[in-house]
Order: sequence, then C-alpha cells, then structure tokens
Amino acid sequence: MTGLYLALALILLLTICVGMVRVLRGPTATDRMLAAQLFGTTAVAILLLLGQATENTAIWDVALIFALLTAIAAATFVRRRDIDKTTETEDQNDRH
Amino acid sequence: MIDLVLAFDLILMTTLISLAWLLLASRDLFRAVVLFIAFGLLLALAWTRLGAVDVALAEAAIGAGITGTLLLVGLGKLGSAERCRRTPRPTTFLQRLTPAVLIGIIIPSVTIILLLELRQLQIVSSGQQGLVLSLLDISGTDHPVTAVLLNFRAWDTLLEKGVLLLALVSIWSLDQARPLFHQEAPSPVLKGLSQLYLPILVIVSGALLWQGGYAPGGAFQAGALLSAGILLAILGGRSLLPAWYGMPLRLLAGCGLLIFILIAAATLLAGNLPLQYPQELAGALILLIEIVATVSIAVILAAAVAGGHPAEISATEQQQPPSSEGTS
Amino acid sequence: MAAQTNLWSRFTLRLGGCLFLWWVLTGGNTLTSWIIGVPTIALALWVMQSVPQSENQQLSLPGLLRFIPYFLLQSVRGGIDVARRAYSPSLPLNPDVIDFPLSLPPGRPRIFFLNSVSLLPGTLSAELCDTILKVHVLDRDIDPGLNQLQTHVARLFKHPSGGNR
Amino acid sequence: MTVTEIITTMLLLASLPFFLAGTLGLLRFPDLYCRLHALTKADNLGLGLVVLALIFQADNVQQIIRLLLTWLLVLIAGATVAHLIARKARGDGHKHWSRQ
Repeated sequence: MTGLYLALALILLLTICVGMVRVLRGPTATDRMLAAQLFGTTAVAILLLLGQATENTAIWDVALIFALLTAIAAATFVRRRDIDKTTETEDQNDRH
Repeated sequence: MIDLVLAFDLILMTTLISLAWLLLASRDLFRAVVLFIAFGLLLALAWTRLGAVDVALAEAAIGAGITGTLLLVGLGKLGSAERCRRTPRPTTFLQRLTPAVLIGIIIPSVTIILLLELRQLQIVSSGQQGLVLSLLDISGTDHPVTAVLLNFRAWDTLLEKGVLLLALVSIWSLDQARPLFHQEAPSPVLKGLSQLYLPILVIVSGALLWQGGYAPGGAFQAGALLSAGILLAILGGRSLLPAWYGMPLRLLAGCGLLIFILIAAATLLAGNLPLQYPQELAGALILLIEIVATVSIAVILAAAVAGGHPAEISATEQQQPPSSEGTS
Repeated sequence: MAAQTNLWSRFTLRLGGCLFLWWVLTGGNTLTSWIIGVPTIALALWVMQSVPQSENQQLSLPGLLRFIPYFLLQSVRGGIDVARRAYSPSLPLNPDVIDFPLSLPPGRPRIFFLNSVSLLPGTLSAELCDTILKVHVLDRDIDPGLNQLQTHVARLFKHPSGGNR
Repeated sequence: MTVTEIITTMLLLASLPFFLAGTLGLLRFPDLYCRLHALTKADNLGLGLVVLALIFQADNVQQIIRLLLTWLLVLIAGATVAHLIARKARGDGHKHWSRQ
C-alpha cells in the first residue's frame, strides 16, 4: 500500500511542476494566482498521502493548515488596493 | 519503494531550486510573488520529507497565511518599481537560452550528483539527539523539539522573541500604516468564508499549541496561524478597534519577550542560572511561556503585515472619509 | 421569550461545535488539555459572537439529509464533465454567461448557493448583481439545473420557496 | 490484500484522472473562466476520492473526521476563491472566451 501512496504523491508532485507553466506564462496576474490556488489543493492531497504512507498523522495537520489558509492569498489578491490604477497616475509624475 | 521516495525527493529538490532561480530572476514582480507562494508550498512538503513536521507546520502557516499577503501588499507600495517590467530590454538568443539551460540541465544534474554523493555518506553522529532524549524526563514536556526550544536552549527562544519585536519596531519606525485593502465592503462570499473559518482557525491554533507538549506544534505555529486568522478577519471586512492601537497593542506585542525576561529574573533570584527552571515547575512554566508567546507572535506577525506604525491608521481614518482613496 | 431560547440554543450549538472540534483535534482525553482548550474555545466563541446576527437561518435536518446525496452525486458529475472536456482533443467548450434570478434571501442561504453553484457540473458563479447571479457555463446548450439546486438550498434553510415541492 | 485495501487502491486510482484533468484544464482551457471550472471541480473531486480512500484505512473516528474536515475546508475555500477570482476578472473587464 505504501508504494501506491508514494506513487500517487509523486505523480501529484509532477502535476504541480507541469502546472507551473501557467504561473510562468500567465498571461494575466489573475491566471497566475489561480494556478497557485490549484497547487494548494494538490499539496493537501500529497500531504494526506505522505502522512498515510509514513503513518505520521502529524503531517495531516500541515494539510489542515493549507486547507484553512489557501484562500488568504487569493482573497488578498482580489481585495488589495489596485496597484495598476494608482501607478497609472503616479507614473505621469515621476517618469524617468 | 526506496526508488519512489528517491524520485519524489529528487523532483522536489530540483523543482525547489529551479523555482528559487526563476523567482529571483523574474522581472515581473507579481510573477515572482506567485512563484514564491508556490515555493513556500513545496518547501513545506520538503520539511515533511526531512521529518521536520514542526518546521513544516510553521512554514505552512507562514507561507500560505502571511507571506502571500505581506508580499502582495508590499507590491502595492512598490508601484513605480513594478512599472519597469513594461519596458522590456532586447534580449539576445543566448540570454534567453541561459535560464532554460540552467533549469533544464544544470540544476537537475547537480542535484542528482549531490544526492548520490550524500547517499554514500555514513551518518557518524546523530548530534545531541541521545542527550536530549535522555533528559526529556526532567524537561517538563514530552516533545523533544519543545524541550530544546523552551528548556535546554530557552535562551535562543528568548532572543528570537527579541528579534521579532525588534523587527516590528523597525517596521514601525519606517512608515505609517495605510489601510491594507479597499475600503469598499468585500464580497458576501468572502465575508461568509471569514466568518466560517475564523473560529476553526482559532481552535486549530489552540490545538497546535497544546500538541506542542507531546507532538509537532507549539507557540510559533499556533501564533502564525492565529495571525493568519487576524488577516482573514480583516479581509472579511472587520476593522480592528482603534482603541487597541496604542498601549494594548504594544503590550500584546511585547508580552512574549517580557514573560521570558521575568521568568529569567525569577530563576536568577531563586539562585539558579537564568531560565534554569525548578524541575517540578518546568511543565507549568513552559506552558505559561508558550501561551503568552503565542499571543505575542500572532500580534507581531499581523502588525508586520500592516507595514507601518498603527497609531497613524486611526488618525488618517478619522481625518478622511472612508470612501476616499487618498492616503497614498 | 422565544428570542431568548433561540439565543441559548444557538450558543449551545456553537459550544458543542467547538468542543467537538477540540476533541477531534486533540483527542481530548487528558484533563490538562483543557488548560489551553477552555481559553481557546472561549476565544472562538468570542470571535463568533461579534458576527452580526441579523440573519436567523437554521438548517433543517431533513433538508440536509436530502442535500448531501444530491450534492455528492452532482459534484461527481461535475468532476467527470470537466475532466471529459479537458481530455477531449477537440476541447468541447461552448461557454456563455447567463443570468439567474435568485429567490433566496441574502446571507447564509445565498452564500451557500453561490458556493454550491461553482461545484456543480458546468457552472461557475461569476458575479452577484443585486438579486441576479451571473453564471458562467461551460456549455450553453445544456440546462444547468440551477432551479433544482435553489429548491434544495431553500429547503435546507427552511425558506418558503423550497417548502412546497 | 484485504477488502478495504482493494477499495482504497481503487479509489486512489480513480482519483488520479481527475487531478490530471485539473492540470490539463489549467493548461488547455482557452480562458480564465473555463480554467476556474477545472480548478473547482476536477481537483476537489480528486481530493474527495483520496480522502475517501484514506478513510477506509483510518484507525479511529477522529482521523475520519479530520480527513472529512480537511476536504470540506478545501471545497469551500476552492468555491469561494473561484467566485472571487471570477468576480475580479469581470470587474477588470475580462471578456469570456466563446466559440464565435
């Protein structure tokens, strides 16, 4: 069984690596952010599998923390003061 | 099965190093921030693979809960610097090739060579592990990491609290805090999430603090989680009471260091070395320090994200109508 | 009088939830765990206390028992649907944004509905304009079944619009 | 192999196509909104199957509840984030992709 857990965890890690292409490509900031969100879900799955494979359920606590916190970065992203709009006006003043 | 573990570790290491390179070399700062969030995620995986679940918990709480917000808010302050990416420099073929070669060939091969070499090494000594485990009975806790952090090497932890406080004081001396987010009310969905997750975050954080006595967990993990909770509350549209910005905030931020110093002084007066707890009180003292430190760490980390002196927030908010965007 | 008992039943429910979660996470078998457990739960209750309580929508148990299998079935269908589209070489997508008029009251029922929409086959709640929900659909030719979901959610929150079906 | 092990194996194998579909959708789907569909549905179903698989191996009730709680939290966070991102994209004026 342990072999299966590890094999699945390995494949999931690979999907994160492949998904990184979306972060690199973009094209918009929103695309990048949404890819990071997908990694959160995958990481939770990997941690649950690793916890089961090593029979160390303390690892599940790490998964629980990710589950609780993955929304925070994305929520900040949508709620932050829009830098593009503020820089547009600032930019005309201090263009060098 | 060993091969599966090896393959997992290899890919994890290669990805971590490549990500580190990519995010440092990224000209688009927003991209760098998202890469850093992904980096933190994989780093937490790496810590669990190294058997350091304590560190993984802290990395998960800090990486997912605080760093992302800290960097995104910081990015807003770097407005004009971020404009630089829109004036692309002409790149030669060679310049474009270098990162690809680095990430595709050099980093993986160096990692593989290093890993293979490392596997040849014999572990000569397990460090102080035996010593710590033999003294665990008198430490006042059942988790070796907690025993080291709060008893055997409590001095280090005291100084760490000092460093955190110093960092906050430096941030406060640099700038005045500005409202982190849009003044307009958040989406009801975000509000609902915040209301639902906040109590759960509090309880998980308390559970982590308690677990520190016998399993991975402890004050830093609990504090980091709690500070993420504070951020989530602000994101969900709650505002902190301005009455708290003055003395209460300072006291809460400083109490972690203060309790340490008080206990050090008390042990000194009792004729022991500083922070050399009497054996029968060790458990209670450790618990007391951890509870106070949790609150202190939570407040310091959350205040650090605000990025400036908080007293000013109440002043500017009172002066200006909430609808205006004009603090910058 | 009725409001008073309502307040108490809500408090007991919340306290019960907190105690349950603490037990799940720590095992709760040692007496000393309550040294941290009691202040933690007090803090959690305080955090919940400051949530504005204008809305008074309690879940109905029969509604929940009918909702869970419906939701699980639909999310499996949703997963299979999106996976099929992702694998198919021709990428069979025909997306559109449709308007859906909400009859659910604001607050928890509406939030619950918005989140459920995003987990069901082919639909994504994109924007809420007053009582009109803009839904992004993957295939404009397929009926997204949002009315059925709305009935389920209304029943779950004991709202009249879901009662008589 | 016991019965529970067979069930766990099958559920884990069943979860794999959904995780792969999530990543594939992220890369292949033409616009942000479609990618959000992949994010919320495929991966959450994959995680649900993993959680279900591990429940069959759990030692006690607490573990089962912890697993279910983790899944539920990811589910709610995923749906919320999908909505927030879609809302922000619409606010920024992103047009949705269509065949015509």
